[in-house]
Amino acid sequence: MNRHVLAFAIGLVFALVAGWVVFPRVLYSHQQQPVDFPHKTHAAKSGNADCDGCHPFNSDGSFAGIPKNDTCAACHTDKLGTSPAEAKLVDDYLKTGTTTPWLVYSRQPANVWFSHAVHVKRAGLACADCHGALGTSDEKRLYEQDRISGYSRDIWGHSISRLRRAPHDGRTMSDCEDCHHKRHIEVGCFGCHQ
Amino acid sequence: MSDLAIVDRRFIARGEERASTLKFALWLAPWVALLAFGLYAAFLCLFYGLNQTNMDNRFAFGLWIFADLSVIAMGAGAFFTGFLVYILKQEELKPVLNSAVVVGLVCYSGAVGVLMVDVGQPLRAWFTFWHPNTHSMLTEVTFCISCYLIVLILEYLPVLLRNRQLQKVPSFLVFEHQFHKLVPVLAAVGAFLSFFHQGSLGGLYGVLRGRPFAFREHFAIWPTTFFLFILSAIAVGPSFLLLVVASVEGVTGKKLVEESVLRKLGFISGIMLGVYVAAKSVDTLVWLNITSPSVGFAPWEYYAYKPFGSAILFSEIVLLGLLPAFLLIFPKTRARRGWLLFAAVLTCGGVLLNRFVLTVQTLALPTLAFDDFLKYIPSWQEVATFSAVVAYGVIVYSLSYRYLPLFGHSKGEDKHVSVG
Amino acid sequence: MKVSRRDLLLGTAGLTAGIFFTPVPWKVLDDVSIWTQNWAWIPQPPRGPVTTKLAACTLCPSGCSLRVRMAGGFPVGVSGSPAHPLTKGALCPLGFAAHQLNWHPARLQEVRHQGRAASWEEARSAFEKACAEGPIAIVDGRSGRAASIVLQSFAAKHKASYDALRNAEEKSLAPYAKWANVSVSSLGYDLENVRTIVSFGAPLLDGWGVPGRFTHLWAERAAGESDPQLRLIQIEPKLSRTASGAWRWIPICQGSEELLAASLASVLIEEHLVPAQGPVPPASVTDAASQTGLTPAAIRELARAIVDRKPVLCISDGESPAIAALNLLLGAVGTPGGILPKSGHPLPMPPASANDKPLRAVLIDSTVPWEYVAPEGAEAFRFAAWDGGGSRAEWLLPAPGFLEELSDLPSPPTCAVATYAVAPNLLSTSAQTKTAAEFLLQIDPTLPAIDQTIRARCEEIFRARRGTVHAAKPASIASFESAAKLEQALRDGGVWLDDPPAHSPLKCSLREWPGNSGNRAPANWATTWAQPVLPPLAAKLYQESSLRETPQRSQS
Amino acid sequence: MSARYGMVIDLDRCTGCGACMVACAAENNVPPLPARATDRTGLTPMLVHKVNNGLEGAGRREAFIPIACMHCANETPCVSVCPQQAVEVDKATGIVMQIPQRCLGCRYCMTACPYHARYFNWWDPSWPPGMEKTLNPGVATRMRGVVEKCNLCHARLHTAMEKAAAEGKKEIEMTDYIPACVEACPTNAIQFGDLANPDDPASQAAHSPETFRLLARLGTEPKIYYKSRQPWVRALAERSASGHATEGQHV
Repeated sequence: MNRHVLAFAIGLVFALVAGWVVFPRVLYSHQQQPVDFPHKTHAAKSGNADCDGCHPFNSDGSFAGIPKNDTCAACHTDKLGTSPAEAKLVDDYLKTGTTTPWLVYSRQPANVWFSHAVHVKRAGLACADCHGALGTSDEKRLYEQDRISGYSRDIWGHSISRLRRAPHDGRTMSDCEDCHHKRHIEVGCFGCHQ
Repeated sequence: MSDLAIVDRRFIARGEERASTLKFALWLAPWVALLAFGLYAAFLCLFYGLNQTNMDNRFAFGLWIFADLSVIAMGAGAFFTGFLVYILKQEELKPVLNSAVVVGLVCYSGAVGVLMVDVGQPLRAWFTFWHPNTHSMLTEVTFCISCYLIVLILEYLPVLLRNRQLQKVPSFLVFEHQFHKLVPVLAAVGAFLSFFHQGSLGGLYGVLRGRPFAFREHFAIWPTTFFLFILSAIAVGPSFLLLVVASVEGVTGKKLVEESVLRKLGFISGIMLGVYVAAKSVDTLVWLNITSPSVGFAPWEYYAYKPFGSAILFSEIVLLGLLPAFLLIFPKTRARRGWLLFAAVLTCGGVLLNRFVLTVQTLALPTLAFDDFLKYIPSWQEVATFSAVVAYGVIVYSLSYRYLPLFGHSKGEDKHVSVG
Repeated sequence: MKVSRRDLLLGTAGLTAGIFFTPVPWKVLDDVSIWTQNWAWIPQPPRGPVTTKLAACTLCPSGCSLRVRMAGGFPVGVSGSPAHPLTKGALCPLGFAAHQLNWHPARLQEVRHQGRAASWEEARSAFEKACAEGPIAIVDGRSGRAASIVLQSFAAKHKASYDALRNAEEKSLAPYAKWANVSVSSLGYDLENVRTIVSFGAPLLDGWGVPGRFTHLWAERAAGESDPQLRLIQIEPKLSRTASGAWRWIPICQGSEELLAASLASVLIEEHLVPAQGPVPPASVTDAASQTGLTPAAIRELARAIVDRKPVLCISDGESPAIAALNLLLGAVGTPGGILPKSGHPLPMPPASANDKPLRAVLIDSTVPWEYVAPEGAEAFRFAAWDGGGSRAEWLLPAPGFLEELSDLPSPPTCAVATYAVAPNLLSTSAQTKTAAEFLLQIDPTLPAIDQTIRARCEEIFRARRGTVHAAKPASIASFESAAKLEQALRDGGVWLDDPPAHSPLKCSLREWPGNSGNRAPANWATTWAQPVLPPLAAKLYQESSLRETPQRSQS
Repeated sequence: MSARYGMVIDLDRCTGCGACMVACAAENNVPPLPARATDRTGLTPMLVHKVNNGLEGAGRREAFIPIACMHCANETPCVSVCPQQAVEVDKATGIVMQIPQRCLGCRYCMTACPYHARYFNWWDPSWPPGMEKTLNPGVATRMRGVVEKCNLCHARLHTAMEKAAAEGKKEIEMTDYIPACVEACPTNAIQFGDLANPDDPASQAAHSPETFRLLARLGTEPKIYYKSRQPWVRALAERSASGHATEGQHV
């Protein structure tokens, strides 16, 4: 009888370990950004600490997102320093005129309509409210991509169980809903879908 | 072959004489072939999408939905017999209980299988459980059917465990024995769930206010078709079970149950059918004279298109309703096996016709003044997928009959007759 | 200790039980459904800001102004520009999906000779050889453009004949041009002032003339009215969409239009409904009745209805002298609400020179390849962006596609007031494509270059000091300080519209009543298409609705 | 802000040119389907029906009835039936919206719609090579096996909302939000506006006596209104029992 329990228990433990420890490692593929970009250093050196210095709104109210090469080229016409990252940026992208293939941590799928103008200009949210310390740290983050859904890991959030998450960890639909709910904002499906 | 035969023998209960392995294999072969063909068709639909079918934007539901509705009605025998035996204590129906369970299991699992091919995005079907729309009849159907399918599997389990080999495992034996206590509960739960999804399958169409041909007055939150479907399912269930048992007797050439059991089934079917026909007639009159005209649809328009003339309404209510009801209730006709089976066939036909009218004719009829009456012929992929369900049913039932004590052991150890 | 079968069994049971207490089944279930929402093989629209540019459509002579929405350097949406004085923002159904045409499967990607890939050099040497041997003809599918000047001057210099294709609308104006001895392109219909229009089968509500021009008038003055300000009488065998929208539809037998016109004329004269002038029509009401299928009474009644509200204008579908003669009789030529010459036409074009000698070769500059059939024995050099697969051509020469060519747009046919606009090239052309003009300019660099001509024309307009430039808001020519400024305004999508014509009467001399001209106009693209090069969406929608007779439909 | 967007379509002005259909398809990234697609398997969120008065000879007349989703305001038939809330009536705009990403493709809503204004993606969408560059940003393409329909060009509504937000306004300008079909109509037969706003011209037109709605007696309160001065057209659209059903209109 004990032996049976043992056999069962072994199977159980095996499953738990596989599910909680192995699975998350297998699920996500890891990629490096094409160029290491230290936000903090740039904020300090370029002298504009606010995000919209490099991530402005377009005239029509749409959000420019990640800067195009010319924004970088404004300072990095030629190598300013000796960092290999800068060298890569200047030689591989700015000089050749190929757009830098930045990986977007918080990229939403095509069926989602997210307006920065509505959230920043009307609702008055701060960038950090959703993007966290991204802009104020020099951390070189990996870009992790879900192998099945193809989403960035930031969408699901870093805790696989989605329990005990940092305030701005995770951008799933339910995260949007929670935030709207907290602020008593009612939007139907088309509030965020297209 | 020979050692296969030996294995085969090992699984057949002691003292049961069954057809030779070869004979059984020959019997299964065509059904297996049909099943394989059907699965191929289903694969085509899943891989290339529903453009493989002849359904279209106007005929959004086709053969499959009709089949599902009919099959599930036929499967109603399972819950109703269980209900009769365990709740209403109609002990003499016990012998057919196991085959009722098998029939039910086959019908429901088959229906769910077809449904998974029918929806365009089966991988998202679970959204219904995660974001259910409580106002939708389809939600009700989905929930009840999936729950009831589990109930059926639980009910089938003990029958399965009484297989000769499986019984060798002592813990199984214990389990099965303990399980008996649960059975009446399962029967009750099954009956409850079935009432709801049989009903909501009817509600599915009764709520379509955009389709005045199908729309019906509501009682509480349910349209009349909700109740009509329950009644018709209860009526047809026993008849179908009766036909199944009779045909098994025909195929195997054995007398499996007392004639009285079949008569009993027939009688119950007849009574329920009578009630159903009465209710259906009242409902039809209300619909023709009040419901439909009130939204600007003159009833005669529905029957202006051949071959869907008023004859269809007549045969649904009288020819395939009233008539079999009489044949089944009237003792003289019920006593004659021929009449009994004939009446059972008519009963099934009537319910099939009712499901057909509701699913197909509803969509064929125009709603806008400049619509026309639409035609739809299912593609071979649709037919094949559906026939796979039939084949699957035959195979499962044959195997169950061969290796499980569906009708109890011929040396009547009644106390062991398993549960429904 | 050895592991028994039962241990494995129980182990598996534990495994299965355990897995449900991990994220695996649930996360996978969720991710798989997300996967179905973002299938990699389903294209998604480009991201990034959308800008709106003004342009002009060059698919037909109407030259409608466009508002083009651009994203990532490509057009992602087309709509009409309300600034256009004639279309008022209207477009034909094709226009709304025209931005997809450049990726049409029928798009010509390379030079093709006898169906095989070839090079521009080969094409050029072959054409030069043909020129040397002669005689050759140059066929212009869109006369009056700056490019047309190139074609014409090449023809003039190399003793080739220049032949301008005319569409049905222009053909309907040809008789007056002949009688008054002016060019067809200098005539137009003054629809804005008509009160009764008698259309002999002209598809006025179905892509006739400039989109929006007549339909707007019809919608404002006629649609659904029992007694409309603008009476449209449609004389046509079948119930076309124009006939459905008409005030009255007169169904007559196929091909009896001109006889009916003649008999109407005779009724008008004998009942003194019009001042008797010009030649007397030979037709008698009775035999007209027998051939048209109308009763004599109906014809007389129709004649009275026509002159009930003046001014009245008859419009034929294609060239028809008899119907033109009826207009003369009705006094609809050279008067308001009739056929008017465009005043101060800024774009002098030498007249087309046709010759009837058997041709050695013909160069065709046409956006609709299946429209013109090259004469037998002549080597055809056909410039086209798409291969309609229609008619024979030894050489298929890939021309720029939609929004890929800098061109200019003379006044559209049927327009009574001169207009001028420039179609900018919003998209860069691929290396393979060349316009006919570029091709000829390479052979003979002394020919006038396109932008020179455009500049010259702008200067001409600027000098004439007439008309208004319709852009975001209209600006009179006087408000421009230089021709260059004017040119810039036009290049930015402005449309120049001349002032209303000072009605210089049109002198038409007609000796006898013209006979029945057998020539029928080509029916429009929608009803008869050989192999249409339509925007896939347009083709799709005509296939998926009962709106138009498509080849598949008309069979079924 | 609680708008009720709707349309008034003047059937007398409709020449059946089909511009609205093409413009709608282009705006909403509707794919060109395989040649097998018919008027019953196609994707035509805006569909112009050709109807006639049933007479022959000189008395015969034809008319065109553009049909898109009617955005029913009362007991919206498609909303209550959807098992997983892929359809809902937007509280802020009254738009009946279909979320393809939520849809499981059971097609129950299609059987529920009396106007046949819902369309199923029988095929995966595909475009000739390169043409996907011309897809309209702001409208996600759909995948096979889901239902789609007119959603009043909500992408244009989104753009208008973003513009308003950027300018610090709470309400959008109606001039910034015009559905593609309305914009495309060469005879201005379609009026679009906020039916809840009494000052809106479209609202005034809709509530004037000469308008009518298709199958009004079903009581679903469509927000697409029609008008015509021709009695036979009204009779058709209102589906009087005499119903001049047109034969050969699905030729």
